[in-house]
Amino acid sequence: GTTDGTVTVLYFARSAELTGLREEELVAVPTPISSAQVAKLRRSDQVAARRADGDSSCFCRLVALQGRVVLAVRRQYVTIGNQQLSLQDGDEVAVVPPLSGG
Amino acid sequence: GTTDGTVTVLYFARSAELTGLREEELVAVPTPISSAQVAKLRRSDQVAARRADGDSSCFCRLVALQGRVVLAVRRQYVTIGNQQLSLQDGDEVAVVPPLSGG
Amino acid sequence: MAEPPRDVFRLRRDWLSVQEVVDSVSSSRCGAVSVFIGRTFIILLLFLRAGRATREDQVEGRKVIGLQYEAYEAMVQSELSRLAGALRARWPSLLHVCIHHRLGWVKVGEASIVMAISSPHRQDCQEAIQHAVTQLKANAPIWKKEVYDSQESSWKENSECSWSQRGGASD
Amino acid sequence: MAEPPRDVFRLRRDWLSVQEVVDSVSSSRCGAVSVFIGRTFIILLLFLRAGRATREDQVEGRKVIGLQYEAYEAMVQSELSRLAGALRARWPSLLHVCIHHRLGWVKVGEASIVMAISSPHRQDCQEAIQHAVTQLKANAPIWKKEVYDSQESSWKENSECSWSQRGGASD
Repeated sequence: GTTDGTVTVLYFARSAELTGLREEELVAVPTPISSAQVAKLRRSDQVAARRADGDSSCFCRLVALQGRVVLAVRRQYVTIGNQQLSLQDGDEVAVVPPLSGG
Repeated sequence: GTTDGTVTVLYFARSAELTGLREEELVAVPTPISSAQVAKLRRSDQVAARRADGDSSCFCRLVALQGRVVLAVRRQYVTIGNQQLSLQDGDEVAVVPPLSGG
Repeated sequence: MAEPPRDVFRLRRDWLSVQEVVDSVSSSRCGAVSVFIGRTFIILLLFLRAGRATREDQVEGRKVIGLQYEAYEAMVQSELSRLAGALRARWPSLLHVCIHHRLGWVKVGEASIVMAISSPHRQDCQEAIQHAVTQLKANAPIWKKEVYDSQESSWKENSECSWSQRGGASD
Repeated sequence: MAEPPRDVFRLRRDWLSVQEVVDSVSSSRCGAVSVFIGRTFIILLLFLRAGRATREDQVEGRKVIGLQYEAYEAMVQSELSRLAGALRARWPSLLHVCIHHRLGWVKVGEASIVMAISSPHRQDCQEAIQHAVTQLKANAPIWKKEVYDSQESSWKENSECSWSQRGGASD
């Protein structure tokens, strides 16, 4: 199935710079879904890819992070992989580059 | 021999309370002298002892410290024992009860 | 009469007051307060100018003029609450925990983080604060960019963060 | 251009300012400042009133209302200089060391000691400050008397002091 409503994707630091976005809303997200698939859901990249030549690679911009990125789903860290997630309307997913607080 | 001038003995905290003194000057102190002998040199106790009945025990008041005391000779800690010290005119000797700074 | 433990976390865009953080953890029941202050310091990066002959290597310095911080603010609160809970589980004597962290532009020399922990005896709060700083660097969703006098900038990565390039190293 | 290391030791009869101590160790070259604040806390001593029947043991409390500090001031300076030298030998990256300690009457809740150490990286100053507090308690000729609301008082002894009753124990 897919989510009824929207899932908000948040970008920070280098992931915000690379996507040019702070935040976007996704609709009708498949669920359950693996965290690796979530990482490819970003609409901005899908749009950019479609506009270019239908390239199905959605990871074009964040590739600069070279795998050094995790997600935070409902404010819990989730590594990008095969882990299955159930997303719901209103969920918040963040694309989290390496931390540098302190 | 003995020192030409004076040696100042300083008392702090419980050692000051027990002797009733903050400071006293000793003259003609034997030198070299063991740290144990220095600990017995205090004039106030000698006077008190003479006044009473010639009791030669000079450690009467500080006995309450039950050995938990060291000296500081020229601002260096010296445990009370057989260690030989050369005292000179103007030297400062402190009677140092257990520390409680911090 | 027991004073309930307090966890105080603030993300602030203005100057951090050490006294305010210390006051937040003060208690007549606590004999010890440990404080950690993290600040920006000047790094002189030396690099070779590309294309120059090796004999005349042009060494240039660039200086950090400040830091730009940002955070996933809501998640900072939840991560720090989790962190405080873990500290209290490991050091049950801890009383109050207070963390102030800067966001936005921070000039060189200004504190970017001030953390204080109180406990009856010093060993507990001293051990806890070392652990807390490490865990904050590993888990609090906060990012900083060093900005140089050359107008360049670069996002930093804590070695404590498990998915950083330096991940797993100890700092 | 190198900033010479500073050792600042003060024995003060008035309120200690954490900010002042932190400012004393601040440097644009230092990424980390560790601070330790020692305070008096309320101890409720429970004791049995002598001569009462065990069934009706009368428990009384007495409360610390404050502390009276005194010091061998000149020797405090020499011992703290020695301590700072030992710290720098063990952690060569340390920049500044500042210790303010109260003398005279200190009310419950007021800081009796504030210590700060700065270094480029946090691990050095955090380790050094733990060691410094232990060494200060072991060697600085400073004494405190707890004064109770019952008008009684008692001289305290640091377990870190090798000639105390509790000597050799770790606190």
